[in-house]
Amino acid sequence: MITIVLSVLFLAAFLVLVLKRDIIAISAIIFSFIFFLLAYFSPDIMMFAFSGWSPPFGIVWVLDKLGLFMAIMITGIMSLTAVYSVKYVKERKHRYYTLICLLTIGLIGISLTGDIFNMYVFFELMSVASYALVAFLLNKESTEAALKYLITGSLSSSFLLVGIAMLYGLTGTLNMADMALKISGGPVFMIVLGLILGGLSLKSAIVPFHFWLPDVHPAAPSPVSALLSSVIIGSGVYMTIRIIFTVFGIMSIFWMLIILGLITMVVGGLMAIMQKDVKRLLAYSTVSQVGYIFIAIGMGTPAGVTAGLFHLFNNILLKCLLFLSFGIILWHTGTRDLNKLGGLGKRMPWVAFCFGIGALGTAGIPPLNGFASKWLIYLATWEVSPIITSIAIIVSAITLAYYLKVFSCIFMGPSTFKIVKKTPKTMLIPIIILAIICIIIGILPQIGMMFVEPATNVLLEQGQYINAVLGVG
Amino acid sequence: MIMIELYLTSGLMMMLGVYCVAMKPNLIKKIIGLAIFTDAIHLLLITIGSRENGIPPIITPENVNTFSQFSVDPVPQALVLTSIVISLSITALALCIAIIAYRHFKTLDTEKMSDLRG
Amino acid sequence: MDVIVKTTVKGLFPFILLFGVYIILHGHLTPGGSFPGGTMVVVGITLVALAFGLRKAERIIKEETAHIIEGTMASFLIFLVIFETFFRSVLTPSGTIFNLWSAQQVLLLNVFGGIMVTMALTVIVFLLIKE
Amino acid sequence: MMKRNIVVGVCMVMIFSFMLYVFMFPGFGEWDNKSVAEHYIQNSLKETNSANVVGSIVWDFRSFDTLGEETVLFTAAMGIFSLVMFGLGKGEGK
Repeated sequence: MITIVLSVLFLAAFLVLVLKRDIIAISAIIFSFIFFLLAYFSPDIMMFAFSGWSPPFGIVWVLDKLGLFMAIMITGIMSLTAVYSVKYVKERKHRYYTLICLLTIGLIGISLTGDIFNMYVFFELMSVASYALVAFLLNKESTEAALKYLITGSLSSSFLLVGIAMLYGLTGTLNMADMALKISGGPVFMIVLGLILGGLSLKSAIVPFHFWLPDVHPAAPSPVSALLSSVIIGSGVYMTIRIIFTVFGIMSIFWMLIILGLITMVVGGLMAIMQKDVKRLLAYSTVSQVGYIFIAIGMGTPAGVTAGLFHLFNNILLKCLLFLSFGIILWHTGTRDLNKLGGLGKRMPWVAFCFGIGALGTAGIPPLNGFASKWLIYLATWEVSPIITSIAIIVSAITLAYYLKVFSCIFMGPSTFKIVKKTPKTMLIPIIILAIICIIIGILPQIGMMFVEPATNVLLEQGQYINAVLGVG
Repeated sequence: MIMIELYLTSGLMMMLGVYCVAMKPNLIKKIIGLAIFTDAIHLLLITIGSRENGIPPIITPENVNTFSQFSVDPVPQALVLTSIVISLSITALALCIAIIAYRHFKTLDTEKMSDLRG
Repeated sequence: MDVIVKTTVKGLFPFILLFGVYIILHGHLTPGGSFPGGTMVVVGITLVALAFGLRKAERIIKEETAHIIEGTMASFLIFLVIFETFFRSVLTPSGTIFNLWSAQQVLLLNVFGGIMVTMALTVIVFLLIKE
Repeated sequence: MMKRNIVVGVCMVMIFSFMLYVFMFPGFGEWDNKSVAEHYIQNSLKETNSANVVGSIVWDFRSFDTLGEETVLFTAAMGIFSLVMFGLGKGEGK
């Protein structure tokens, strides 16, 4: 079954250029979204061994609840952004859509493989596609930002490759489940884990390596920066979680992760207040949200992991909503500077509504989904140590502060711009869909939990994953 | 054990590559530093798969039966093949963006680039 | 470019091409498969492009056709790799082990991969020359 | 400027001393824990009928890796194609 989806996706990427049609890419992504949604509700863990070789020798894709959960998020966000960017990208549209389709293949590959080197290849595919997409506008700012992103990104993925080479040296296999059996958790594996996490922390924007995000976001076209901060960072976080829990099977409270998460949260929050450029502000808020996720995951307790995954789920939705709605404002006014914008609320009620939902959601206001996950995080961290919870609450207050500032600057106040063009339909529909989803999950968090619960016990029961993969082999 | 020197050289090359990327302001030198770093990893991968007086993993009519005792481990060689292609594509893309950046900034010095960005 | 370079390239180009194709075709017997062979062919083409200028090189492979061939070859490769379990039953390994037609699976994929690598690298090299 | 190279130098030396510890680890590259490689050597000739074991791994046992790698090469070609054609100012090459 998955072969059909895969071949459709790969073919779409190659044929969009040959046949000069954009619809192929969009329909392929939407088709794979529907497939992953259906595949999610099949009971057992589906396994697919490529070209028939059993797991330790060939590559195997494991469609467990966590991987499919990420795949649904990825294809959903990609299809919405693809629809959004129909009007946004005016010139060279076919090349843009091929790159978007290749980016989807990379992201799906990361979330579903059961083989570490295959994950590295798709991680590299995702990075190369995003380097080209960031430099797409070819103006002064975006080339410089793309270069900075490229050099740091490829340096970090080389560190990831060093980690994988060492894992092969120590365990002799490349299959994640097979490797999990052979890893004994000795000091050597801590070093290898440190290296791999060092490589991955850049792509998931943890503090010492978060500097590329605020430079890249203003330079990239809005749909790309929406993807960048929601899905690419999300897949970086997913890879870290997958490697820590499934491969290394570390269940104990991971103090290093908690400390990193705390610093990321605080630094992201503080830096965001001082920003003048709206996109840099949103980028720093992504950094602080990632800090939240890592605090919860670092807990190691089932409650902590559920809270972290739920916050990852919400963060992807909210960040994409924020960036896409700000993209429309940018499309109209053309400036990103806070003090130049003003008084757009009356002219663009829908955009104001969606941006408001996104802003209040990330800040964690009760009716919206951000609050549900943050509340779980507070509960999870409360058991371990109340200091962390208090810091988390302070930072979410700071997030509320700078989001209110942004909201009031853009939408209230004297209107400086007269809006000439009418916002095209294809740009409005994705935001409204996202806003509705955020509200629904906010009011009924059980829906979100229904997705997140099975994903966490996939993570926690490492044994179930191993005998599912190797049991067949 | 012959492999200790190879591990040391690959470690040194990695240090050289990271130093070059981190410290050199010129853009082309940074890209060269990246290439050095990825080649160091390829050397590391091959030494992981190496073996005392091992022979290349090609089965020829003569060494069909003695092949399995002496052959070098083929799996890292397959990984190196893939990662060479990946590092080629990254370097090609980096050079292309560097050309376009040079056309905008008239300089390849990253410090000047970031203040010129304005 | 001056005359010496032109004559040497004129003399060398067929041999480089031949050697590259040899490496691709014998990927499953001798070391080196699609990627090294592909790069050798592209080195030949870049030599022609540098020595005789881009228009002459375009006569061999125009950049747009390189794109089209790469697209179709890639889609063919996808089918071969993803549906390989099906192909394996069709192509029963009949030939003796060490002659050219021995490994159907690896040989076919090698040749298509080699063509795809050559086309991708020609696109990259031509674009960088045009840059 | 001086402070920066000290910091970079120290953290580099630290990282690579850890690496050397991993390389020197007794069972690092040894042949006994390489069951997968052993399997490839033993019966790659029988199963894939190709003499070049590395070629048979790249194209037959782990062929999906190579497909991913070809896609990476294709993305690089696409990225350059999308950046350059506009760079030449030839307008929208359809």
